[in-house]
Amino acid sequence: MAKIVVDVMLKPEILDPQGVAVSAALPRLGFNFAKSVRQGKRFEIEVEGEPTPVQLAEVEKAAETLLANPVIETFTVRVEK
Amino acid sequence: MAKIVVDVMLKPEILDPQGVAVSAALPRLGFNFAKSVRQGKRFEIEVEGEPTPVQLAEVEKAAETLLANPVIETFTVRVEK
Amino acid sequence: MALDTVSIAQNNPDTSQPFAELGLKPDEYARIKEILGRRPTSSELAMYSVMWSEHCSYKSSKVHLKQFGEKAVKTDALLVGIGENAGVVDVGQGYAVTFKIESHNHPSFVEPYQGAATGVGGIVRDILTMGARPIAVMDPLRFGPADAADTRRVLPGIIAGVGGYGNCLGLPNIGGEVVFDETYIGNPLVNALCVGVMKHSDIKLAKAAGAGNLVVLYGAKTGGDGIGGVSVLASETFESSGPAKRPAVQVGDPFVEKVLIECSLEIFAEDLVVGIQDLGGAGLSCATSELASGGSGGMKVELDRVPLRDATLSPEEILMSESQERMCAIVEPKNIARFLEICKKWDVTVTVIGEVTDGERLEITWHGDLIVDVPPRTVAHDGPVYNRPLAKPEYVDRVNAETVSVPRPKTADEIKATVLKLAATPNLADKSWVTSQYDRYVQGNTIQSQPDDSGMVRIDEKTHLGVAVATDANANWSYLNPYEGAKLALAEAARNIATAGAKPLAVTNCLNFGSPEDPGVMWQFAESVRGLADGCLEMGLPVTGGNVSFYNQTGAVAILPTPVIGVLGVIDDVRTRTPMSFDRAGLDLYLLGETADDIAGSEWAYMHGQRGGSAPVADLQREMRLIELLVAGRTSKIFTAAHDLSQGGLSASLTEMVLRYHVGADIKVENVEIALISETPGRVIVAIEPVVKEQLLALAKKHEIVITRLGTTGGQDLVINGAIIPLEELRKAHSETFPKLFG
Amino acid sequence: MKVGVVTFPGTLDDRDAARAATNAGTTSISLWHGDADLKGVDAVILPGGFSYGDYLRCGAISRFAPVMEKIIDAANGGMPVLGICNGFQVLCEAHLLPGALTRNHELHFLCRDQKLEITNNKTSWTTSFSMGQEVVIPLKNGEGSFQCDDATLATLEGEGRVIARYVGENPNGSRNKIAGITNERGNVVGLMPHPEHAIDTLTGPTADGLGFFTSVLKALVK
Ligand SMILES: Nc1ncnc2c1ncn2[C@@H]1O[C@H](COP(=O)(O)OP(=O)(O)O)[C@@H](O)[C@H]1O
Ligand SMILES: [Mg+2]
Repeated sequence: MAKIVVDVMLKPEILDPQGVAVSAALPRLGFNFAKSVRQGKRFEIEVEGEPTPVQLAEVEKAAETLLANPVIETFTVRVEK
Repeated sequence: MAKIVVDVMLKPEILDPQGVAVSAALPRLGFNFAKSVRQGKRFEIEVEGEPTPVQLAEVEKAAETLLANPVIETFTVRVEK
Repeated sequence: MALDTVSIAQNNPDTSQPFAELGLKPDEYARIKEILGRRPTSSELAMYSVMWSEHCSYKSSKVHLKQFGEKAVKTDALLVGIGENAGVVDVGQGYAVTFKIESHNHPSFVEPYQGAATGVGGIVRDILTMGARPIAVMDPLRFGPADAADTRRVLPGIIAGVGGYGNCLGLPNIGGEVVFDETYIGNPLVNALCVGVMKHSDIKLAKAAGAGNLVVLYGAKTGGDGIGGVSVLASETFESSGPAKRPAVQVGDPFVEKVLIECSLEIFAEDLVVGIQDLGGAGLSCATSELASGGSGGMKVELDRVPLRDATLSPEEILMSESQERMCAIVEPKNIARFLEICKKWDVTVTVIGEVTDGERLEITWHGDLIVDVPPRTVAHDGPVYNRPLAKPEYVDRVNAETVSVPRPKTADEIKATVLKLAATPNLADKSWVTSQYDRYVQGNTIQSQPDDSGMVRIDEKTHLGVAVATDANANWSYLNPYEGAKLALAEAARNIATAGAKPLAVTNCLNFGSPEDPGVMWQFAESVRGLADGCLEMGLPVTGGNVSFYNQTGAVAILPTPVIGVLGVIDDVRTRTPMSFDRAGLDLYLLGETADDIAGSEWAYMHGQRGGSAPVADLQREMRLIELLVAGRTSKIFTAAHDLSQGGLSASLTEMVLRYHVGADIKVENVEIALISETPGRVIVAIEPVVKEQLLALAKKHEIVITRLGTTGGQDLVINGAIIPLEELRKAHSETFPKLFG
Repeated sequence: MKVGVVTFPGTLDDRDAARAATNAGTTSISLWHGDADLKGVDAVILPGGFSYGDYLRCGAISRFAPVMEKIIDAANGGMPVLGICNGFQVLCEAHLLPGALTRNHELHFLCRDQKLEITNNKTSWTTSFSMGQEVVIPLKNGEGSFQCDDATLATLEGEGRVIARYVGENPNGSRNKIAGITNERGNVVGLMPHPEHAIDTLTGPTADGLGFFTSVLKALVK
């Protein structure tokens, strides 16, 4: 069994209110490492056996139509060990 | 400038209604690859220069206190190229 | 990156400019040159192009809309009329109420959630700008057929967006509409209405008076939202170093808006602003030019001071950006310290970006270089005005001549089947799948919300003064006869206020139409405006504001003409309102108003694919008598319940009444094949205790309203002429439709 | 008796909570998130809303507000604290109550009149009710599904610390239909539905919610 991960992030030019809220909260708690924070979604998809190229292409397709909203988001698909 | 990524997922024993909804929606759209889907959060944190071990420890701390709720979530911290 | 300044424009008069790509016609471009005595800088061109767009300048609609002022009755209740961000009416006890509808149709098609969310955000800022605390929202919506793929894509997102934004602002959602029709495929309509309340003395206007006063921008930072079009300019004029493609989508942050509201109200309470304007369509271009022209005209702005979310934005883009959750205030220097302090308390970003001058020009600089130097009136108010050709479309006479042929329920089985079918059809089905996603309780003053005829909120907790608002549009009737359609929508909205016993006071509207470049659409529009203006004149109600949305069109197919009319009413004591339904047995039911065979444009006809015949003719004198009767009946405590008849006729209204508190009724009507499904306007069902029968009959007589006894309340069935419909079965039919469609 | 009502940026039901507390006969005092000062109040309500937009997780950011340090100390010292909806989420994030509130299982914001059964009438906020009493008060939230691990659930149930349960269909997927819980001592209560919106039948479905506020008055005067 393998795990395919789809990461979905808002496009850089799109306002990310959640990321802004986290950026603002960190220094209030004494954490000063962040120049900026963006918050996105992570999908962990379990598939039977090793993912085939065909399967990965399907996942790409699903990411584009369901998991991400291409109007405002970008996504990446990868296999995680 | 480097990017630190914090992935936050619900613990396996905690109900994940979003993951369940995605699992159910995929086959309706003709996608049959998924055995199960879990949905979590991904934080992309930009930091100045190469992250130091001290900085990474700070991020761990921030993840534990703010970005994730250890009662229901687990997290991982890593540097992304 | 080269900056186009006023002196460059003067020295290089022949530089070619992408005015056509920005939507300007050659003669409009020529006029700008004439106004300025030179070619515009690229920043000026950007400003003029957005401010002279249909959306901001009302260039196709202005010549018609002016009837709302010309035909208006003079009323002392109107404190601020058309022309400001929203009109303001006096509701007594020192209170003033402001309300307005706006459309966010196209953005909601592109990105349903954000489009709808920012639609709510925008109208709320318009209301806030008047100095009012926003107290409620409503959302009249239109979609393609309920089972169409496009509807399944846009509807859930739009509902979630309306709820996501409104809920987070803490504004109760007290009403709206959900209507389906093929013509809205690809053109969903998202209209949002907001109501606000203030004391008379707190009214604020968009004007920048007093040389030396400061221009203050506060709220969210400026990003590249909603400037898709303007990036044409940036990329044509410069080698743009920013992201090549700017998003046309605006993303809202309701949390920032909530904080902005509280911060602004605290600023207003201390009387720290001279004038104020929200940033909506056309962003800073609109706010600066409108504020300046609302005052003496002079204003200097240092554009490079604007806090940016995206450092790569060009000055043109900053001027155009439609980033949400921003306000622009004019503040006297002596008050600025306190202003900044309140912003700090609420953690709101605030920047002084310029000052009012005693000149007559709006001057904008970028790091010291003059990039805009214009008379602000020419940007904000002197846009082009078109008297577009209009022609009665060919279809009108043709469809008016058609006879409607639909099944007519006569037997008990047919009656039952008809009632169940109407109860379940998406246009009439229970909307709680939608409304349960909206908070209706927040603020603790909601007296009525869905599924009541109107929304009602208390505005004073001691005196129990309240206001009621309803919106209506009957696009089927408007299609058959736009003049009557607008009047009928007005009458229906007013009636929906009056069933609760509130007195109609003022009107707002959102006119949703196809392309104004189509003479047929333009005729529909002109007829609708004429109908609404005549109707308001006859009913003595002022139009306090509104919004026009054109180009709701897919290819050659325009949406049905959809003038959404909002009516605001006042009620001196909300505790005495007449509820929409009865909660006990043993009451008598009466129908107020006469029933004719009005099937054309009805829901029953629509369900049978019929869109012909002639719309009813509005009888506004009768409507006004009915309204008076309803208000009088409330004050003399005659009614136990009152409910309006509209789409779906008697069948739909009875369904809604018996299901409201799960108490049945036994009804007998003559001519059931007409009575059950006809949509004759001007009718209301009332429930009374049998002992007040004579009072009711006297009241009806006094107001010359025909009254017919329908039956009595009680039991676990709705019984019509002996046809027994168990409430459980009726409820199932009524409530299953939405969950099944949208799950 | 003074009941403090906290306002965070994004709090929505603070005026409503204050109105309810006042109607029940207490004096309501407004507390600002940024002030580490409880102004001498005898009890505290954390009202509903979307504090800090409820971005990240509901209540996650607000629980670090200066006023919360004082509230945590006071709660540990026995002061009655009621968290409603967002306030319940804040109490869980602050570890004054166990478990967490997560997305409703239908994934929608849900506003409806909800029937509840009162299952513990011994806490500072529930003595006005009888055991097993059914009440109807509005539920309105997007993340109201109470979740915790099995051990915590067993403890809550075993110690009778579930104070209210949904009656009928589970509206949001909460474990064991839990609508509200209390701490061991019974002074800290978290409740997802909104009793402050059920204080009279003019503006709410019932007046059942008033009992929470009269209970605390009794707790304070005794
Ligand atoms: N259909 C209409 N009926 C009456 N007034 C209208 C209508 N459409 C627009 N207006 C008025 O024209 C003015 C400008 O409208 P608009 O540009 O939408 O204002 P804003 O930019 O503040 O939203 C407002 O006062 C508005 O109320
Ligand atoms: Mg405006």
